Amino acid sequence: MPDTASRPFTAAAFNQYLAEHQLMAARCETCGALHLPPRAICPRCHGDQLTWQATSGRGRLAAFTAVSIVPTALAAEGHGRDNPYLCGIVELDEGPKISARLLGLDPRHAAAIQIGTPVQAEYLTRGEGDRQTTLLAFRA
Amino acid sequence: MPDTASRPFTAAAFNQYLAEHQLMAARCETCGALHLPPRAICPRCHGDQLTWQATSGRGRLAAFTAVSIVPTALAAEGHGRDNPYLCGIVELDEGPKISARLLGLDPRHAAAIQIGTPVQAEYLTRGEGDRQTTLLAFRA
Amino acid sequence: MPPRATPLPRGVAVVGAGMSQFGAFPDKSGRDLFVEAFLEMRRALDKGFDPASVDAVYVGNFSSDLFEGQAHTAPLVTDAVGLLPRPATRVEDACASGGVALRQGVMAIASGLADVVLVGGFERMTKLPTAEVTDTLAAAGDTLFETPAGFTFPGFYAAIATAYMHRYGMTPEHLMHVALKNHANGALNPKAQFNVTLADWMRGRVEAARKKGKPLPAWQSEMDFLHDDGANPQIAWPLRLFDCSPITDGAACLLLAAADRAGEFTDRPIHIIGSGQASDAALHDRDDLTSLGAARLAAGQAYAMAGVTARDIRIAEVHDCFTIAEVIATEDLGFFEPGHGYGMAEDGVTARAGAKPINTSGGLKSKGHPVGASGVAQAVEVWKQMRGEAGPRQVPGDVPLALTHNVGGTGNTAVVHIFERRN
Amino acid sequence: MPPRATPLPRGVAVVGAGMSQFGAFPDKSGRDLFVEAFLEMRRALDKGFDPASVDAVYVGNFSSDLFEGQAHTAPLVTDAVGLLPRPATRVEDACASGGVALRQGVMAIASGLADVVLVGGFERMTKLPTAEVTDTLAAAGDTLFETPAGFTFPGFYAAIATAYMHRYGMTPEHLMHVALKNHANGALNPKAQFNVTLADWMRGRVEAARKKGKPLPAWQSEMDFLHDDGANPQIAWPLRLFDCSPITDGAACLLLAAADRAGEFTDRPIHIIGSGQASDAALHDRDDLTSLGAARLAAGQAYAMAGVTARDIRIAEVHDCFTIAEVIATEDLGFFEPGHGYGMAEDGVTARAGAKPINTSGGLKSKGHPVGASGVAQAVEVWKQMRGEAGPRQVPGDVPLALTHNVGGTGNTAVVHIFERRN
Ligand SMILES: [Zn+2]
Ligand SMILES: [Zn+2]
Repeated sequence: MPDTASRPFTAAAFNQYLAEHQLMAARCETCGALHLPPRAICPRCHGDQLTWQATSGRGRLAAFTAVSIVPTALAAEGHGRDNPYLCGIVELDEGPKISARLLGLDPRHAAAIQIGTPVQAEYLTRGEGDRQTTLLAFRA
Repeated sequence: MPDTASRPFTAAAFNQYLAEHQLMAARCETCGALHLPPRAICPRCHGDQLTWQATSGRGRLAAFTAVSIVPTALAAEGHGRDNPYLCGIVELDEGPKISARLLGLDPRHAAAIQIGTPVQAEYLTRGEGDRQTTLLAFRA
Repeated sequence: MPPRATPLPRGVAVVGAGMSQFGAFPDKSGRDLFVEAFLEMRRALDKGFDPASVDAVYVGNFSSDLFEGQAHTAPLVTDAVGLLPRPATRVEDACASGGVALRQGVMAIASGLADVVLVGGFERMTKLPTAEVTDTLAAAGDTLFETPAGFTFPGFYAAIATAYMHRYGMTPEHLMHVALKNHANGALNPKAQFNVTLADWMRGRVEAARKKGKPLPAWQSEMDFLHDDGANPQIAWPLRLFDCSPITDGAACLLLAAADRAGEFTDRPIHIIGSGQASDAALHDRDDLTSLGAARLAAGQAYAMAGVTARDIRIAEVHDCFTIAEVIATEDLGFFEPGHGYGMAEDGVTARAGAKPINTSGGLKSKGHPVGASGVAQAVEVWKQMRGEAGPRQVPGDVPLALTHNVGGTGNTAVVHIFERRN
Repeated sequence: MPPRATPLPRGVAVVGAGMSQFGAFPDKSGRDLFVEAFLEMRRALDKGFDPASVDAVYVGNFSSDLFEGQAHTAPLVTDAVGLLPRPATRVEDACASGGVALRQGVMAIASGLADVVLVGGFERMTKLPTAEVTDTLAAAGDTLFETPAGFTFPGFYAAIATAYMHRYGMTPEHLMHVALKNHANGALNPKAQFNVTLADWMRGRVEAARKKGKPLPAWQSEMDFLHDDGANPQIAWPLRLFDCSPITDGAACLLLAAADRAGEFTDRPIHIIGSGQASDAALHDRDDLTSLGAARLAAGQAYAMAGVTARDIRIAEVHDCFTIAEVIATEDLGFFEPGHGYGMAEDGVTARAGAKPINTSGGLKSKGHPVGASGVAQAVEVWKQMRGEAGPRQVPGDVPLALTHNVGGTGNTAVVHIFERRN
């Protein structure tokens, strides 16, 4: 069962859930809207009473790209002109969309990738010790 | 003789003069004001015709400090809580004031340093090759 | 801010404009570029310049912090142009910083706290290696929830392009025609970073190969060149190098005056009759990935304030940080229906001699994109075109109404201004 | 901008105010702090909050770029508080960013383009190690001509202190009394980073030594403590640790409304009747190193606009980033003659119960100095004091007129506001 008790609606708490391999959204108790990434104030009804809610982690590809000119963090993972990576926006079955790395598709044949492709959340671990972080990914 | 011909009135040109061990000011051809650091537009008369002019490099201490909590660049030179360094503002005999490192005074006995102390320009070289820079200093 | 169908309480006009050379200038700092733009503006003022007339300075800059390690740039550049002790304020909304600085200048005059305002923008970008520029530009996105996914700035717009292609059937070839058109314009702009047509560029590459004794490229046309993975490599699929604006050093300046004082500076002022600005969420948090909602809202505000429609606008400088951005901009501004903008470059509609000339300056694509300067430089182009001073790139006929469209991030900020020439 | 002895063309009032806890919060981002300040403000609004009423958002932030790697923060925090698609503009003038954001909010309303504006400021500073914070703060100085000399931010103000000591005979002991006074105030401010008097602090140190079985400090008084090189080390001579404001995470928010609409939000608005801003050169380029010329000019503008004098001001929040800065501020504002400010803390004149209470909040020194938030948080304190809501630190008697003084860099920017309570 997800811990919906006391974690604040911050990136730090969201990332802690990712480290626990949970993709958690924030549900507005006032209007019922589901927010992913989480928020402390509901932009729909402006309420500030929210609860954490687990998502299915299932969704469909809404937009994507294969990146060849890469930022330093991805260069450190070995990506670059000859080794592009995929990232994109996934629309969850529950409705909200989120940005994430994409796995299980070929970044060298981006033209063959279809918007609407079903995907499932995965969790990528980067770094070690105090500097370890967990990144959200989706696999086709 | 200083080259007063064609260098632009930029920090890059000023620093190039420092690398040549010259402390150069910009003289406004319209109103005669002397500017150090150099400027491309005279703030007194708003003229944009200036010439480079060598200074004596002689001046007096106008304000100073001994720094114990140091920036990374000075930490790399070995400075820190147990090894403070001195910097300050020097008023040149020609009138303008400039910020610089201070040498020949004891940073551990800053209370004994007198404002008005005569000083003379020196040039400190830092780094190597392409990354070599020359810093302005004044010695008491 | 809902559209207010009322004009500004106090008229505001552009009375002078100038820009630095755009390009890569290793020996110039951001403030050196600002001085260059200011001097160009000052020298071109119709009735000369009285520094005492200036009441305030607004400076658009994205991140001198990250690009040059220099914050608090507004008083520094104000000092460099001899305008201390005027209040000097830096405004930042990523790539929309320049346009938002212009809007603050308009507000300062409308508020009555100032009569004459210097608005400038600058960015000194080429000092950093490309990977760090990529990191820095990505800082305009959401670094908590977007960039950890690996989105670079080209990556964001590439994703927008995939959504647009999927919905409307656009192909990467349509985008290539946007680049072709903007390079054709930039070739006529002596201030542009790429002051060459694509054909010129290709000739240069062939010549270089010939000199080095290397095999000569077999391009038969610009489209051949643009399809060549070596000459025009993928940056973030489907965007290639020539879909992306370059990394640029540059600055631009405008002098604004209350309309009732414009005559002290020029007999041919350009009036600012519409201003709009709006904001939007992270890209993933939007219902529609094929339009920038903030740009639609900002345009709606500006049109309402000006009392004009998209049809009335003779020319526009739009924020083509990427070719796809120009396509979407022309739809968001109401020039073309959604899904109809992508063919307009190929069809010549947005060409200099077309029905709706877009980015006569060469746009960010060819003129260059020194981020914080771009929104101001757009107004410099409009100023020249409206006054008939654009030289070989002057559009045919009269330009009584023009528009600038400046976007920050992926449309997290958008700012639109409408300009009118009355004589 | 010459002083204009005319009131704003359209009245502007503060109708709500709030701030986050100030301190070090490793699990909060800048936008989390902003949300905290916003919610505090929203919950405290006398007549509740209608989000639809807000027309624009101004955000003061010094360098989220360098502190958090995040630029383009204005739309991000606007999204976080649910106020998209309002135009959202970041304003940066180093440590004066918050005060300058407030001024832009005032101008937006005075211009008629907005009726209601959210003004916020934030900084998330404690993520970086101290050496990098030192580098980042130094980026508010001139990185071409000042910081290469080795000037840190405390170093700049230390140099100012040496010039002031030389000219007027002040000693470091006089500055210690400023710290003592501001900690006495901060001890009564539950939002302060250092919510303790120096005596409390010393007791804590003694207790800690006792628990660890270490030799107990022999301090007989606060002045003993402040002279102890171990407890109060030199940072940049003559400034020690307790002469310097801390590194702080925090945010603050104000809701502004056109005076004619203030009644929708509260029956007890605080009117902004004076606003001034000015700029200055690098420290070495000034004739006088013992006064901040920009602060004198900004104050002159604000007094002229408000039609009041320094004598009329009941309390002031001034920019005490360092103890010497408070001394000089009180002279620049005209509260004391040049060279007469340094004894006022020791003499009790600037104490909460004194003739001219300064920094009743604890000031930047004790409340904390999240750079971009500080100028906004000064107005939050003034709001509370003027409405009689400052709790145990409430100054005696009525506070009909108050002033805030916010400085960027070494006085490269200064911004002053004057507030009036009319009922
Ligand atoms: Zn809700
Ligand atoms: Zn001159």
